[in-house]
Amino acid sequence: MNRNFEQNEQMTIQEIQEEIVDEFSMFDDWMQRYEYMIELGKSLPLIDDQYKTEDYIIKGCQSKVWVHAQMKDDKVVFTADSDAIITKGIIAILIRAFSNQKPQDIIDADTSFIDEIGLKEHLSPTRANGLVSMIKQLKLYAVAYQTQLN
Amino acid sequence: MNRNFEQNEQMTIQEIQEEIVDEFSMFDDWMQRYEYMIELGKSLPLIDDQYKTEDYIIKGCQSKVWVHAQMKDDKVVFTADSDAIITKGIIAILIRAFSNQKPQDIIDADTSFIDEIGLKEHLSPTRANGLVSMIKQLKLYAVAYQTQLN
Amino acid sequence: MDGREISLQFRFFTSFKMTNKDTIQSKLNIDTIRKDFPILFREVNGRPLVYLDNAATSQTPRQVINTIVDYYQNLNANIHRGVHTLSQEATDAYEEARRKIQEHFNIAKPHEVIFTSGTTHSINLVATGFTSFLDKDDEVLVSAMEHHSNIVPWQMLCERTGAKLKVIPMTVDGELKMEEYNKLLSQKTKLVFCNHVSNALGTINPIKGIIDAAHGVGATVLIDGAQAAAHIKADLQALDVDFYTVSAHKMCGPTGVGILYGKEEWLNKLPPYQGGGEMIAEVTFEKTTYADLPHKFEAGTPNICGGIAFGAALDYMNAIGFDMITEYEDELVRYATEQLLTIEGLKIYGTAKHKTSVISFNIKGIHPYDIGTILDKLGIAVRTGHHCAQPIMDFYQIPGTVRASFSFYNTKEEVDVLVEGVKKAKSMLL
Amino acid sequence: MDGREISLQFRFFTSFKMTNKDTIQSKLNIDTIRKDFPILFREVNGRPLVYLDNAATSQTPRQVINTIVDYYQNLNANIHRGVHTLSQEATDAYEEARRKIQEHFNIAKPHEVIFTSGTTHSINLVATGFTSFLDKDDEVLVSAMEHHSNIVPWQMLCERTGAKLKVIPMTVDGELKMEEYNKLLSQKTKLVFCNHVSNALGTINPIKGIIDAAHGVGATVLIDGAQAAAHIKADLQALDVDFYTVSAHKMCGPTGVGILYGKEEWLNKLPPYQGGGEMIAEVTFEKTTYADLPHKFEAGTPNICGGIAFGAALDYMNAIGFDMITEYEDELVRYATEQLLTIEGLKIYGTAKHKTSVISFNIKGIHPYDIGTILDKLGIAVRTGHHCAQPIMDFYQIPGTVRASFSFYNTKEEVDVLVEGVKKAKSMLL
Ligand SMILES: Cc1ncc(COP(=O)(O)O)c(C=O)c1O
Ligand SMILES: Cc1ncc(COP(=O)(O)O)c(C=O)c1O
Repeated sequence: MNRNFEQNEQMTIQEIQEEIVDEFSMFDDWMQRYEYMIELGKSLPLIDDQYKTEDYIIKGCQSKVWVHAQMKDDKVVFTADSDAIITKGIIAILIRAFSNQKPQDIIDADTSFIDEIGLKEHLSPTRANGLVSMIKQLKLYAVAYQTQLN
Repeated sequence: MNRNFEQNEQMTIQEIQEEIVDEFSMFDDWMQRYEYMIELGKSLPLIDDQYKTEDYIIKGCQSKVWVHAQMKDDKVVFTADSDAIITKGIIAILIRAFSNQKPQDIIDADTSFIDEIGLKEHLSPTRANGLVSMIKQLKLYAVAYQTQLN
Repeated sequence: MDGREISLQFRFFTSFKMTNKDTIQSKLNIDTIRKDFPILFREVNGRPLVYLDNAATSQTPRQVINTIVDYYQNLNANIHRGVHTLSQEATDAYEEARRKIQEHFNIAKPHEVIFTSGTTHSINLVATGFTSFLDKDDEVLVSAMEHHSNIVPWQMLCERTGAKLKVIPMTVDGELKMEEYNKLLSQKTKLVFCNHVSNALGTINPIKGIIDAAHGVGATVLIDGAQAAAHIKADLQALDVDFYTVSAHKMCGPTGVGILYGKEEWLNKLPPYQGGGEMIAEVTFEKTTYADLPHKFEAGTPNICGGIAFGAALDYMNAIGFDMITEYEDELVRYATEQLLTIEGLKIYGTAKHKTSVISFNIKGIHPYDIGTILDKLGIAVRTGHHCAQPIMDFYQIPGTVRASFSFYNTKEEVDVLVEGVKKAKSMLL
Repeated sequence: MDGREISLQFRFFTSFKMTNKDTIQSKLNIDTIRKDFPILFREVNGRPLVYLDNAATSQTPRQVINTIVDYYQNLNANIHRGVHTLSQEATDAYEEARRKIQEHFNIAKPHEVIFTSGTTHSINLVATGFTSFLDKDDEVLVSAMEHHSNIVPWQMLCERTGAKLKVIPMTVDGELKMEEYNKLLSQKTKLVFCNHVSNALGTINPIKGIIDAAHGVGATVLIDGAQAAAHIKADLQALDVDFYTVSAHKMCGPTGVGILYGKEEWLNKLPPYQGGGEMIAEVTFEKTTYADLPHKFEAGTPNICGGIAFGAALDYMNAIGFDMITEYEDELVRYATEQLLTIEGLKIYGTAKHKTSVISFNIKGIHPYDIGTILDKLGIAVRTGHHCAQPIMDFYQIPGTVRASFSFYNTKEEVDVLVEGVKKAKSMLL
């Protein structure tokens, strides 16, 4: 699966999202989708332990999620971790789509693919898993770097 | 109507209550009953103005009701007033039954005749007219005098 | 009769747009509306109920009742932090209600809407929160026509802090004396509180002017919207008010829920009111950190069903339209005023130029309680007494009034029943 | 299996009366009971709902829903002081509910029942009221297993007064260390607060002993009955407790209402909490005198419908009978415990000798959130997280637990679904 995280240096966010939607469309039921998501979680580019602190935690999740971002050339590279494996799968999917992309592209990105891969139930802002907070946080990093670039 | 207040020196509470029930039973509808009650209110033995103070007010009424009691020989004599005429009618009926009676008889008196004369709606302890508070107050006076007697 | 011929008697409806009564009644389709309110078909003492106690609490349409039933049959769960579907659906519905309230009152941010158990709770939250912001040289101004809920909490605040409570006086018509108000305002004024509509008199207070003048001296303003909200759709951003309070039960919603609107900066400044679940971010026995808005002020399990049903009540009223509601209610009150004043000895308290939905009156020589009792016998529900506004009664030196208060589901025919009832009561009682 | 052969595993049910499971289930007629709860027939994610989040909020029987509908269709009016029939009928119904609560908890006087919006409100009322009764040399004791609602208000009180908060420690089984408690008690102890049942662990605390020992040093005791009330019928006079709190939504009642029980002498001593309508006897701008109990603590329009529906919920539960409920729920929990413990790596938190209706657990190596999410997919509603009892999680050094909590309308079959679900989750997540 690590393949995906390397490959997407060449692909646009849109293309990666389509790829993810394709992959998930192979599954018939939620169980397979969740198992695949958990699988993806295991391939998440892990955050360096030094960043697993309060400062890097995303609020609004029942489980802990840490995200770190840095600029490499003109692209934002994300790493993350979570103490819950489903949450890890969710953030892995987001990072696969958003990491190694230009800040402005991240800011502009649509996230409706989440719905298409059958994770719609995670999309409400009131959800305890914090998917919406995660997207917000990733985009905030992008905004911060975009501001530096301007 | 004053007749009633004089007469009852000879009658028991029970007898007076029956007399009142008889009188009210002549009426076909609430309107006549209320008109008669208002009439009775006008014949109420009025409280001396010096007692129309906070000390003599009965709580729990939307209108003001003052009641005064004193012992004459071995009987309790009540006087009262109210700024609302229906309330005055209600207290007049009570006083007609209870005034000029021995404390113990007042304490022991049943008050279900109120129901029989069609004033049932006033009998709940939560009612704003304070009928229940009035009965309580009259009986409290009787208790106080009875204690003196013992 | 035509709009330009409004007689002196109705001068307090200068802003009234005159339309043919039947047209309004049919524009609103009152018959259809009334069918939404099952209770209106009840009998009281053998007569059809005529419910004219809307200022105390409004009636509840079946759409709201159905929302409640649906909640308990399909959605009931504790909200926030729950992972399971029921909890998430209940949370969504509750937060959607908050959003509806935000939209209705044109509030900038959803978390500026704090759910409370009602106006009284909302006001106490603010009054308690201000304890550390006031000292004995400060002054707080209260209008002369407040409900006890908007007096007592501030008296308690003044007792705690030593600040001084000053009263903005009113005229015999029941209008605030704005020149006096402007004179009372000074650098010492820290808080001003006033209702939007007086529940005892029906006066619509000039709150925009009150707010702007207060802000001119740096004072904070709380407007008690409890009585206004069923009749006037307030635009809280346009008003620039600091705090605004509403009770759902007065606007077709359920009992036990209301809101406090507060500007974000104020809500951030105020300390939490109650401690408990939801309102904290982190708890140890040594230290507790508080959660973000709105949770900081929403300790414990809230009235979840109540909040959701409040949203349904707003939907219901907005589907009818507040313009229509206001126009129709004004018409009803004008008609009722006209008819009541034909009764000799009847005096109306509260004759402000701008008023809404409330007629407080007495008949010379008769106690209001007596009139209320006879009207009840006739199936007519009005309120009698001081209406939790004793200072107003003291002002007029009366023990209380009879108050008929109207809603959009009342009719001209009900006004006629009221007027006949008052006449009957007068003939019995005088 | 026979009562005298209870294995070690179930030693925490010493008081458990062993009966044939099917007999109990049929004694209670669970099928009939379940039909009273429309929500139990809902589907979640395509599966029949298995609702095991009863400790967060219980479900509502149609008898209670019907009471609510009936209220809004026939009775809705503002209460107290109203002369008209509707208001008087609503007042009677509300006061009748107070009387039912009084009777249920064997309370001496109806006005010792204060209606609140729930336990959190009740506790804050007391904690705020005690501000002037404490000073910096005083101590207050809190158990180690409290809900945030029974911690934060007292922390705030201690901050205001300088009094010291001390913690009654617990064992790994989740039992309070009573010897430590007795050592902590001294003449300095002014207040002790503890829950009757822990919502996170299910422990039934020995509150009679706690109360008596506290009274021995002259301390006042508040028992948080929020979690107990659905399972245990407390006799408050026999307990001689000073304050007791309940939330209706945890015992088949509606959201947004609860009670504070207080001994009359305490309620008379405590200052009013909120200012507003109802709670005053006389208001002028200079001075306000407060009304008698219970009104002194019931400012503003209460949750009238909620209070009445709370009464209906008590009627419903009492018709089934608390003895039956307790016996059946104990049986369910015993069975669930037994079955869950067959899963390798599953650990239960809270293994006190006396416990009720709650099983908190984790599986080694799996985050509770993950288990909760998978269970939800299977239609099973459990709660995950710290259950508003972070200090307990800190004690066990875990981020949270999965909590399955039971009610009398749950079945053995639902327990089986839960156990299968946990196994499935484990296989997916490990
Ligand atoms: C033990 C305990 N105390 C207090 C509370 C708070 O109750 P409420 O949220 O109804 O105010 C709860 C509810 O979760 C509880 O379980
Ligand atoms: C103007 C005004 N303020 C405050 C209140 C109190 O509202 P509640 O009783 O819903 O807290 C009322 C209700 O009577 C009111 O009319």
